[in-house]
Amino acid sequence: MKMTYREAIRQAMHEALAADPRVFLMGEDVGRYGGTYACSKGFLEEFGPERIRDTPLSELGFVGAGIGAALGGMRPIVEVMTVNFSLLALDQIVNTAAALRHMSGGQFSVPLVLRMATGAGRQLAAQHSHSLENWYAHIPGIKVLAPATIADARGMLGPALADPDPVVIFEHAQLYNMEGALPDDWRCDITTAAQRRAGTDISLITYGGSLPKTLAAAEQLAAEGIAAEVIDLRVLRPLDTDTIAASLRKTHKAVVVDEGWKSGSLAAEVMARIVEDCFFDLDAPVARVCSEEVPIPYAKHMEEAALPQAPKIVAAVMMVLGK
Amino acid sequence: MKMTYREAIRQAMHEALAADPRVFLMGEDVGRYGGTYACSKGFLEEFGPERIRDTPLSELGFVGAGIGAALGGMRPIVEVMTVNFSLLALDQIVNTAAALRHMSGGQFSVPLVLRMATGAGRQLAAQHSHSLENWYAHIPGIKVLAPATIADARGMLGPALADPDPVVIFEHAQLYNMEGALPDDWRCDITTAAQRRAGTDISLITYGGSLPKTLAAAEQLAAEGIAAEVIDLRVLRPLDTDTIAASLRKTHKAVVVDEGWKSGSLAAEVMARIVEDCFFDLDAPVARVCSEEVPIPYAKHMEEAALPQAPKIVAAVMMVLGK
Amino acid sequence: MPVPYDKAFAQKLLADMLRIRRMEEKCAELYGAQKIRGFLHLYIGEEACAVGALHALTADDNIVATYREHGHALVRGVSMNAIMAEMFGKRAGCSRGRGGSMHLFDAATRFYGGNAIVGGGLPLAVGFALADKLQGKQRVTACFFGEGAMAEGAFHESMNLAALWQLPVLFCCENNLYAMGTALARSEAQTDLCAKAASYAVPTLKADGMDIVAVHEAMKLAARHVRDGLGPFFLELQTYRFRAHSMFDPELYRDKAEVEQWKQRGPLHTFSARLKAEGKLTEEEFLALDAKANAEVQAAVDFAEAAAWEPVADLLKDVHTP
Amino acid sequence: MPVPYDKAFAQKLLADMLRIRRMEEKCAELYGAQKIRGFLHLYIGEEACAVGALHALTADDNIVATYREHGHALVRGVSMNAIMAEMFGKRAGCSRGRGGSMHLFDAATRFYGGNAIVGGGLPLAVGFALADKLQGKQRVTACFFGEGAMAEGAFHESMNLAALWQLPVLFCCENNLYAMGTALARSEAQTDLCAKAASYAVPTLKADGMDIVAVHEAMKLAARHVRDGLGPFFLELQTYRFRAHSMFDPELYRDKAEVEQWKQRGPLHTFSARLKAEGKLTEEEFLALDAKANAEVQAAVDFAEAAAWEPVADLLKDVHTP
Ligand SMILES: Cc1ncc(C[n+]2csc(CCOP(=O)(O)OP(=O)(O)O)c2C)c(N)n1
Ligand SMILES: Cc1ncc(C[n+]2csc(CCOP(=O)(O)OP(=O)(O)O)c2C)c(N)n1
Ligand SMILES: [Mg+2]
Ligand SMILES: [Mg+2]
Repeated sequence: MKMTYREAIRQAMHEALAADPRVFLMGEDVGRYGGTYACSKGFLEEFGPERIRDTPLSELGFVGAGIGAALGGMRPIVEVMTVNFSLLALDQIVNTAAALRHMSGGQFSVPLVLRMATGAGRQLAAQHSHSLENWYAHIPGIKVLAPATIADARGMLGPALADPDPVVIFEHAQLYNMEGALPDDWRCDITTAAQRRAGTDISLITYGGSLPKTLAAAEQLAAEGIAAEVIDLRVLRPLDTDTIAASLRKTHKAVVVDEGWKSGSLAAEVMARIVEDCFFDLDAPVARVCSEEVPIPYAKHMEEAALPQAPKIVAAVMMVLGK
Repeated sequence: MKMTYREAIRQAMHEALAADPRVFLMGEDVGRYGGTYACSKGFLEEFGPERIRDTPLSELGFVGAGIGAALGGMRPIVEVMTVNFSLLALDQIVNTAAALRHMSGGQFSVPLVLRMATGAGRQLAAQHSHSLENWYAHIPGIKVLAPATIADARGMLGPALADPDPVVIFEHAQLYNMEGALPDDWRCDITTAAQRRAGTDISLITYGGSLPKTLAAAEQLAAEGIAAEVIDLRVLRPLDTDTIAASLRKTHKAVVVDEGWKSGSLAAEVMARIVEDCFFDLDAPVARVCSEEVPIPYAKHMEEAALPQAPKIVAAVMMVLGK
Repeated sequence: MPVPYDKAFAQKLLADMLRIRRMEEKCAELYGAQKIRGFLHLYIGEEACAVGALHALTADDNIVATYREHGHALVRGVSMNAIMAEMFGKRAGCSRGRGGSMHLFDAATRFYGGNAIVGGGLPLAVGFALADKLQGKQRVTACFFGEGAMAEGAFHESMNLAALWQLPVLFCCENNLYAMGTALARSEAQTDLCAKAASYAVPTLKADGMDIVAVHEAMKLAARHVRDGLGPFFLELQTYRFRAHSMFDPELYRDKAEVEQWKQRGPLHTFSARLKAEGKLTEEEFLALDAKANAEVQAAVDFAEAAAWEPVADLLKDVHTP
Repeated sequence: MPVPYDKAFAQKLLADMLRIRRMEEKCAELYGAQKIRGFLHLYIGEEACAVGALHALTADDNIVATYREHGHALVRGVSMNAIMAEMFGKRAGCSRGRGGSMHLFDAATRFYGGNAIVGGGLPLAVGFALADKLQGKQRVTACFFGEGAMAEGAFHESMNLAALWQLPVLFCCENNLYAMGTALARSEAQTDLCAKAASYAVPTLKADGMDIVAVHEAMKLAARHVRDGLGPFFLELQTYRFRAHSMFDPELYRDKAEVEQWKQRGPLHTFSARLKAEGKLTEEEFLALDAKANAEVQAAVDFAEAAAWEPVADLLKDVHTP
């Protein structure tokens, strides 16, 4: 069945809301507006305002309320419109959601799902284009997911809601309109990375909105006779180092692609894991393609220059291969 | 002259306040209380309540006000008691302080200095023990400093205030009571890393509160005939990759020590830089000693186990050296 | 009540509203043509607020606004050319193409954005006022924000700081009844925004934001209070946006009838009707003003079209001060 | 006004205040002896608040507190052994030694901490109440916080959410006049906290937090309102801490004389004097209660001393749910 990423997210939420009365959706404009990215269109009419709860502009407050509601027996899906606004809620996420179980000596779990759009590419400029996945991936006590395919958009929410601990789902804003076939076996785990393309010459490791660009680069490389393997991390915390290492043991070379700014990126963490686990398998330095270290500019050509793009990935591969 | 790290910070602020009427200090309990870490004791009496400004508990508000005051011609030193509470202010730091110059096309600079205590080790448990330096080091548009010596505590504030852009200074809470001699030449730059101990067998790269532990480890290693070089990053953004590379070209091996949680740590970034710049100089995989991936526990033995310690550093060195 | 202004000033107010309206109508068109991208938040319907308010300030005052700030920038004195070029993403834009519609900035007119985080401008305004107070300057910092922002913690902390320290901030809430699709009553337990603001021990005033005279008079009073060193002031302008929140908004949350009703009170036609009735405007004069606005818009579009792109090599420029 | 309680209940209130007082005096001593480390925020002087308030709630209600929560935990029913062991960092502690003084938690008594970020507990309380409302439970969630927290954005957002959604939250502000070294008048433009809270369209009440009868009666009223489904309530308890903010505080910001004046109104001696005057307490009974409290404290210390340390091998336990 063909559908958009948006529709896959919508179906996943619909299924959860229909199946479990403890599940409810809360966030800015999830109800009457239909969701900023239209992921909850029609839900208000179907599930009512108690379960499809429009919130005031109060990110800290309603994320914290989601944590409390989770502790109180519900299974909230809290939508923070975008990662940009989640900065206002980080205290509740880091200091309460992630820490509570541990600091209470294991008494309380926080079964909260936080969804947020992430990423740049739509000319929304410096304050609306962040990719802070690595900040979240740094926090013990939460799990961090990045669905990059229709199947993962459809499949990840279920296990996230079933998880007794907080799960953060990053939906890349440029993927919502992506269309593709939903496979029959869309059900998935939220623990492993996935090979999206097999190859033997080099491993391209990426996630989220950079997956389509990386696949495009792999396609171009194939035309030049280079067989790139593409690994989609899918789960950003905890990282599935085994899948990365297995790929590296085959290809002995890697380029990491990550829309985060280069310094302190998730790409750096992947490189560190490779150094720790596969140093002696490496035939060349691992390279990374990240965003340039600049607040994302508005102008289209400048924004494009700031972000990872297929040609940059191809160039990085060529450099690693010494071509 | 012998003095504490606290006293060095105090003298640096005192000098700045006395020298420049545009400088003022603002934060929770900087005035009547004398500063949470007593860094501004006596300032209120000397400089008055306009320039030593106690704020309400409003981290987002007063950090934002500091940005506005900087734009308005002042040179604010804003003290956010600890990095833990700075989570509440991140939006203003990331979306305004760091982005403003760029998103206004270069019209406005934000000459703001943000000081905050960081780190664990005093049994303050999960919500009061963060080391989020790498989050800050990820943000283009700001500079990030980590004074780890008496000289840097004394010397870094001046150039930070002279910098036209936002500078964040992390003072490790365990260092305030550290005593040492203030060298005559305490004036320093805020651009380079520093070699704190010369050695030829391995480079230990660290910063902030982990420096004393790393130096202790180097001392123990020396007793076993291993000459470890210790590099203090000092400046966490932008990283001085040259100094790191120069050390690696000599030692060919490295251990990075960082109190941040391992995944997504600044240590990962340092490892990535080493891979990018010195891959062919490496004789062994780079290792890292970071905090365990757990909210910091209260109990002393558990907290100690969670944090980097000299014996762990020594063990990591032995592993890298294959001993 | 007759319009208490002479013909010249009255027509100036009308002209500025027309300039905003025509500029934004063109922006909407250019958005369709993909000349302008990203988010575009139109101010159409709310023009009396920016025009009435900003004409009550002096050139030395500071302005802090939101992402719905084209009108404020223009009335403040940023050239339409520079605004349009900014929306095109050109180097000649007032933020050199780095900011776009949501981030208009202009040092020359003390126009400090262009802030796209809801509530994000408020702490900044407090800081400007603090700097002025510390430097003994008699300046007003006017901070514009929507009623939606009042639910944010940033509003609370900023109001308290300004009131506690008696800072010269003029908080100007443009209450257009919706925050995206969220009606005021679904975002605030206390929908009387002045009552809410008064709880910080700050004087408040409400004015009809569709009536430029009411706005201007209220703003004069508010600015005088602030400039006289009497501390912050909270002004609520009751207004309405005629268009969608942004170009992506399907407007499911409000009735067409409600929009039509508000359009009856549109600031342009009501004010020009009043001026005509009072003999301060003829139809010819109106048409001339409108033609002038349209010509300015066309010139701005031509300017923006012709303007150069910033070279990609400059990407990393202005992350730091050179 | 005579104490409106029978002898047994009156003595129970007194006994609980004594238990807190003696426990905390011992904690201060143990801090000096380095048995307890980290931050230790004593409640001494404020005991009437927790005791009066918590006795107005039922076992099914939720409690959310701050880092100054030893008293609340104890009165709520967490055993002194478990509290003391927690402060020692032992495995038998109510948070298994992971939390320490600032993070007492107890699922059995619905005691949800132990939150050390000022204002951090408030959104959580809103969430509990939301869950209860969604599940049709008639439960009160009582959230304790200091007056300093009221300057935080978290307070504002939480009050608004609770009021907007008419949630069963009882906001209980322990106004001890200082936030660390910052006096109320230097943190709030509006120092009448009830006036501030009322701006969210929430009913409010002030009570003398040094008078346990006043506290208990006010809390009963507040709890009834919330339990009856009439929405949130804001209760201000006017109190004072006799000790330093934490063990690091040199107390430069207040006069010794001020502290001495407040001590005159100390909840323990004023309440026991009242009971004695009314014939509800004899000196012998008082001494017996005190002895009992001291014995409980000694037993708790012995328990904590003897308790085992958690093995370091368990460090990573309970980061995630197994
Ligand atoms: C902190 C934050 N949260 C959410 C958004 C997304 N957003 C942009 S505008 C808006 C509505 C703001 O409404 P209001 O303050 O009333 O201003 P208006 O758009 O009506 O002028 C929202 C939710 C944002 N930009 N910032
Ligand atoms: C967000 C945050 N900022 C600062 C602190 C440091 N701090 C701990 S307690 C405190 C004072 C709080 O005062 P109040 O809310 O009145 O409670 P009290 O201590 O008087 O009971 C401060 C500033 C903190 N824990 N959290
Ligand atoms: Mg609005
Ligand atoms: Mg207090």
